[in-house]
Amino acid sequence: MNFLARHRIILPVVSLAVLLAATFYMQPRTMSYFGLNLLFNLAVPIALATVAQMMIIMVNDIDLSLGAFVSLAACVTATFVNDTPVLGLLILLALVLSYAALGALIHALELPAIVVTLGMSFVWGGLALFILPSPGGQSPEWLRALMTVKPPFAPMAVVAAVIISVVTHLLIVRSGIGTVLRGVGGNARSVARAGWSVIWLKALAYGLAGLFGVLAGMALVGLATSADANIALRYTLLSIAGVILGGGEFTGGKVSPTGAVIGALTLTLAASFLSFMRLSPDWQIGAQGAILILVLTARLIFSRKGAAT
Amino acid sequence: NSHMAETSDKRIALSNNYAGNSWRQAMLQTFKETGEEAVSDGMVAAADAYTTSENQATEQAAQIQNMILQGYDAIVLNAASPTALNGAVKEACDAGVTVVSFDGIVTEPCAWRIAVDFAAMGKEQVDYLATRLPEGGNLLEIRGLAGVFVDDEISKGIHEGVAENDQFEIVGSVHGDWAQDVAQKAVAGILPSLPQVVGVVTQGGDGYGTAQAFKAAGRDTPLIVLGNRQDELQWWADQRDASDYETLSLSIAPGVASLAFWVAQQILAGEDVPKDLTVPFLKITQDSLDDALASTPEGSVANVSYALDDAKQVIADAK
Amino acid sequence: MTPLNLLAKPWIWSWLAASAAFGLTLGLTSGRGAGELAYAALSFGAFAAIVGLGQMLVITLGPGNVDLSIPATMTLAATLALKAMSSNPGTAFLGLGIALGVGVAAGLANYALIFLLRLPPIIATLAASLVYQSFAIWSNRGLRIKPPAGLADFATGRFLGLPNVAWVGLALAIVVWVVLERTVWGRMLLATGQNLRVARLAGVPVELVRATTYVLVAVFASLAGYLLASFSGGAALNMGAEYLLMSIAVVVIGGTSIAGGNSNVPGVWGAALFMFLVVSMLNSYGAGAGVRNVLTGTIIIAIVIAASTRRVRA
Amino acid sequence: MSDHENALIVTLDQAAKHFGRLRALDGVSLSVAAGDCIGLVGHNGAGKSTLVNLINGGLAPSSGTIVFSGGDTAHVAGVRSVFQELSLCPNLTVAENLKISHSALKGPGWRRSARAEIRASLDEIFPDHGISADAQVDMLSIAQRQMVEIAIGFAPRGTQARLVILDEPTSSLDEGIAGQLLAHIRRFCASGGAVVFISHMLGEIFKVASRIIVLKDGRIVDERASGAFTRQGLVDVMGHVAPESAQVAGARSDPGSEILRTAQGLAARKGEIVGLSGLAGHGQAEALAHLYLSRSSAWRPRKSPEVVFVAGDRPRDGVLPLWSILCNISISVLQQTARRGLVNRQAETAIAAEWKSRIGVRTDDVRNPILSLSGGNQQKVLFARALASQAPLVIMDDPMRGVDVGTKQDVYAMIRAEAANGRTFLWYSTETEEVCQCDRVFVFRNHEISAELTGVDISEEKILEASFAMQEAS
Ligand SMILES: Nc1ncnc2c1ncn2[C@@H]1O[C@H](COP(=O)(O)OP(=O)(O)OP(=O)(O)O)[C@@H](O)[C@H]1O
Ligand SMILES: Nc1ncnc2c1ncn2[C@@H]1O[C@H](COP(=O)(O)OP(=O)(O)OP(=O)(O)O)[C@@H](O)[C@H]1O
Ligand SMILES: [Mg+2]
Ligand SMILES: [Mg+2]
Repeated sequence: MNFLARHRIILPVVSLAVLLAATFYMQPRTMSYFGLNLLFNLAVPIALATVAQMMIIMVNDIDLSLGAFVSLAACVTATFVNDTPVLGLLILLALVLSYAALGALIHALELPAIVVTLGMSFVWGGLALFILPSPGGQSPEWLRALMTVKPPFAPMAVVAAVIISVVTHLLIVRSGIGTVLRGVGGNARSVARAGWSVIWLKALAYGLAGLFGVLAGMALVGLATSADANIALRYTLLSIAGVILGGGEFTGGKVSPTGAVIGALTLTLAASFLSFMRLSPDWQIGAQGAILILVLTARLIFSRKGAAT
Repeated sequence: NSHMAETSDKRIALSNNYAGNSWRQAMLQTFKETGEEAVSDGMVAAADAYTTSENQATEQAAQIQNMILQGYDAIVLNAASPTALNGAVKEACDAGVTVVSFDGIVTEPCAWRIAVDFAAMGKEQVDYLATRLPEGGNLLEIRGLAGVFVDDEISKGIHEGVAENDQFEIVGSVHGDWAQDVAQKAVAGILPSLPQVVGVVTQGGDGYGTAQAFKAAGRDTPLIVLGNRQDELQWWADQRDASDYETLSLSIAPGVASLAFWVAQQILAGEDVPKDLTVPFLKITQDSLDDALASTPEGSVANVSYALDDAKQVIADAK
Repeated sequence: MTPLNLLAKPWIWSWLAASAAFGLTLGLTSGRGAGELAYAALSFGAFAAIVGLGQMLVITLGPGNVDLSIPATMTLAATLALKAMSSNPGTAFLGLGIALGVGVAAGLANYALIFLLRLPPIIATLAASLVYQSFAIWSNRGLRIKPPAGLADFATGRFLGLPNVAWVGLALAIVVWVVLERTVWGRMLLATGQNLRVARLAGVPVELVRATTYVLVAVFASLAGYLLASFSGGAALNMGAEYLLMSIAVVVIGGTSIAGGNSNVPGVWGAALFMFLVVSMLNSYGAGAGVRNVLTGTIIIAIVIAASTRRVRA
Repeated sequence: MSDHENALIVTLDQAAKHFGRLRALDGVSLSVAAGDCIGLVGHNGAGKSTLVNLINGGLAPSSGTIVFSGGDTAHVAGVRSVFQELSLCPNLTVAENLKISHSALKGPGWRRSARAEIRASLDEIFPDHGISADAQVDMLSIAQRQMVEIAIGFAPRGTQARLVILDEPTSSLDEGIAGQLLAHIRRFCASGGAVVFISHMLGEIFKVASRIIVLKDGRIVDERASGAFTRQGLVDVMGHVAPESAQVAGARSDPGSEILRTAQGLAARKGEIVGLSGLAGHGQAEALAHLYLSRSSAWRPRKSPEVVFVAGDRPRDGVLPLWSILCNISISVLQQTARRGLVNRQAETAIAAEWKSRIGVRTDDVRNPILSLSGGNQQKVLFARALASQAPLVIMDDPMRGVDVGTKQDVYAMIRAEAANGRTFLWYSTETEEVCQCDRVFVFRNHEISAELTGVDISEEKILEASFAMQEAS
């Protein structure tokens, strides 16, 4: 057993550090309280969405509806939560519960999650269009204040990333229930044999995903000040890429919450890095693909080297 | 020019959210040409274009934040959302960056807006149909991308127009996403269940596909209001030559990016510019069709490029 | 085969749903326009079916295998093909050759990322698709070049009352069906999809199977792109966008198991027709975008539930 | 039975389990009391695993009753199971796996208690196990995983285990470790625990069981104190007529030319049966996998393969779960019989039918799904797959896991016959008895060959000596 295989988190950390160093070099202005905040504040909702996706991947499923769901949560936040907070929060709670119910349904009927969530992406998107047929709404004041707060020492984005990763690490890696949830991804049958109700566990995992999805939507509205029905659609693929960049695997319950947060930061940073490189607009899109490939390849080379030693 | 010296060290960036259609490509091209010329003339130090990979506000917000970090003096912005970028735009303003939005404008008060009255564009289509088809009839509405501001505005204008001209009724409405193939598919799907349609109101980029769908279904071609794409104009010219087909084509010119560029330059030069400017949309009629077609590259969009003087004129008009 | 047996076939549900959508749409006009609607469904369903067949082969390779670069491959192939033909008569086959060449290259590139860099296919094809998109932009700057007239006539024409593109889609479906049911390669694909390690240890050349599958899906996508651009009068940079979710949806609604090792050709066509007809139906009933999306999603889930619970009981 | 009436743990009354038409278990009455150590034997597919699943609540009986005296469910009554197929969560650590089965372990610091508990249990059953409580399970060898699973079965987990059911627990263990387990079982029963022990290795059954129950075709056909059985008697009751010794005697004809020699030193001649031995997890499986992978291609399809593989770990390496028995067999001969890339369905059916009867797969139709077969019968299908091809070299990675005595004899004979026809076998086995039948044996230690034995040198003592030579030398 090699060191890197044991500590899967090292490679994501190293990729992020290298990319950050390169960014500092390209654009020294980023190396400041203000710069770091601008660089990373939009990574906060992505990190939350990535954690949400991780909860689903943890139980061997995949969620193709997450982007639409975060958009819906954002629309609810920018409208109901702002106008009638109690009703708004109740709706958000209902969204979380419906995610949990979805998990239970997928397990009980043995449905392929990828298909159900594909269908749900239409449903969430349609509901978001009901609420906001055209962009609008407004972020609740407290939320805007929270997302633009200026804590001492480190900018909000960094503090938030640390808090998210510590909380989810405690929840998923350290706690007993988190261990059982990961066990569902590793071998659901043996978890069931040990007397756990897998249907409840799946509902819990999906419910947690729903919770983090809602938080992502709220954080997004706090930053963007308003919402629209398409605001977070790209979070679906981004969150999947983030989980993988963070050292997670699609099957077997091998996920790392800290890695997921780091993966989300890496993806955000990669886009900024490219923009600092001032490529021709033709190639800006392609370069994002290239950098994704590069970061993952670096991971491969390191893990090969690690295995060789 | 008295302002020249003052902006020669200024850097302007274009923040664009989408590059996937000919309109956006023409816009990028115009901006590039205008920018390169301005740089070589020493008017500004840099004019760089940036495009996000997906048409998403979140990605564009990050792009604007990066531009702040890169120290641009002004950002010319075609926004993915009128409101969702307000946070980032506010940050830019707070950092002393001038933000000029156009086409897809933002509502943040600190930014400038070069707006097209999209609702009027929708209404004008119905008004035109009313002159051509006085006894009215059934209309088919082709919409853009659901949930996007421009789609909603144009559609509002159209419905307003129909309310005023009650000889018309909208019997079907589909989303064509401003793309010929999507429009073609959507129209083909709804046509079988529709009664006879006399006119089609569109949003641009979808007229040709609509015409194709009518043809494939073996129906008479109704009066389709077009959207300035070269293939639409070409089709129109062919129809005109074959059967005296007559219609109207209107859309915002991609060259508005160059107008926004010059407005930004003027603001940087210290000119007092009102926050809200308007540009007329580019209208092509039966008479101007041949000229428009001749000046539009194949596969592109009818365009006009704006010079510094045009910008000064627009500013003066708004004062 | 008894009707009950038929219900146990996972593909039947997509056909039932398609028929229901067809019937409901025509209910509005009391039957008028049936031919028109069927013709439109076959035309547009063909593109979804062609990309769906490719996606089905990849999904059959087992969990985690999926090609997200289908839209970009379609666009790139169509763009380059139309540029090469530049509306000149008699260049249809040149264009076809270029499109298929793009498909082979994209497929090989995707597989190289998966095999050499060991990237999960979802990530590899996603990243590669961004690069293809850039190529398409760079090569043609979004200009819409018309297909040669002969090619456009073929793509929009009909033969024996059915659209030509539907004939192409049907022919491909039959070929894929025969390959899966009767050929050694098909068996090897199904074995690989059930368990790659087992297949390798049973002597299956698994990497060859995977490579050919990834090339096939890209070739199917590029063919669909070529036909679609010819059909709709030119390539557009965003022309493939809706085929990302569509290709996955038609595969799974069609009854192919997402767990791999099992595929379902007739279902792909049924689902392709359904995906077109359900939108037509909702548009015809005047549903707004919100209602349309919610109902489409609900119906997809309902079909999947119906198909899978039947299978369990049977 | 009345003497320990008070200490009854579970009682089955006419319990039956039907899968469709198949009567996997056909009315079984049985009771287990504290202190019992029951050996459960039967041919492959006799219903042993099904019986276990009924007792532990994994399956509901089709008819009949199951009553626990210590609570409503198996769980509450202190009934634990160690399953035939490994059932740990590979992504979790050893201690975390204990937590899965021990839901009372909660609150901060649960990890420390879990570590201590599993460590204590491992230490007690397998002294010198060398397994860290923080090791992730997928980093462990299959033998170590089996040990962890057994240790979890016996761990206190809040209550105390009253009955532990072990379904072929020794199938991946070498003899030394299996011995430790047997010793622990005896201690456990002596201290008032009960054990149901399933194994195809009758020697083990005789070593631990106080009572032996024989299952045949879903029914109990015999039940006696273990002293009342002889080995041969037991085999007879199980329904197989097998020779007393596993040895298949027969003078070997001249060895053929050498057809294999690896860098590691593994060598084989044409027509030879070469055994790989040593303690489990010392590189035998790796050497075989490596050899197979290097002699077959992941890129080039081949009409007739040079080498075929018989897997021991069926779900991981052998079974194609969605397919019928027929397709599972024919996959190795497809390319050989194909015409212009098309599957030759006649040839395929003929080959499957031939091998079904030759190797005795218990099914009425080869078109049934392979998962309808019991573990041992699935294993026969894998043999059929390999032997049906014409590959000159057959690699077997501990292929007799879970195969019953009678079938083993049939397979031994078949291997002998094939070898006489010029095929070469490389055979890794955790059972020394099997290895002793080979023409030549390589003993592995620490991923290297520590001894090559031929002829009369092949004996249990010599193999053990080579397996442990390091320790003795030091
Ligand atoms: N889930 C199932 N569905 C259908 N048949 C089953 C199922 N599980 C077991 N069987 C059948 O029940 C019979 C008994 O199987 P069981 O696994 O109990 O045998 P066993 O005695 O444990 O055999 P082995 O020694 O090979 O493990 C077999 O014929 C098997 O094919
Ligand atoms: N299909 C395959 N593809 C790639 N590698 C394989 C394949 N099959 C086996 N291997 C390799 O061969 C090795 C042997 O497998 P196995 O998991 O049985 O090891 P083990 O049980 O730890 O072996 P040992 O008992 O020899 O220590 C594995 O480490 C794996 O890397
Ligand atoms: Mg068994
Ligand atoms: Mg081993």
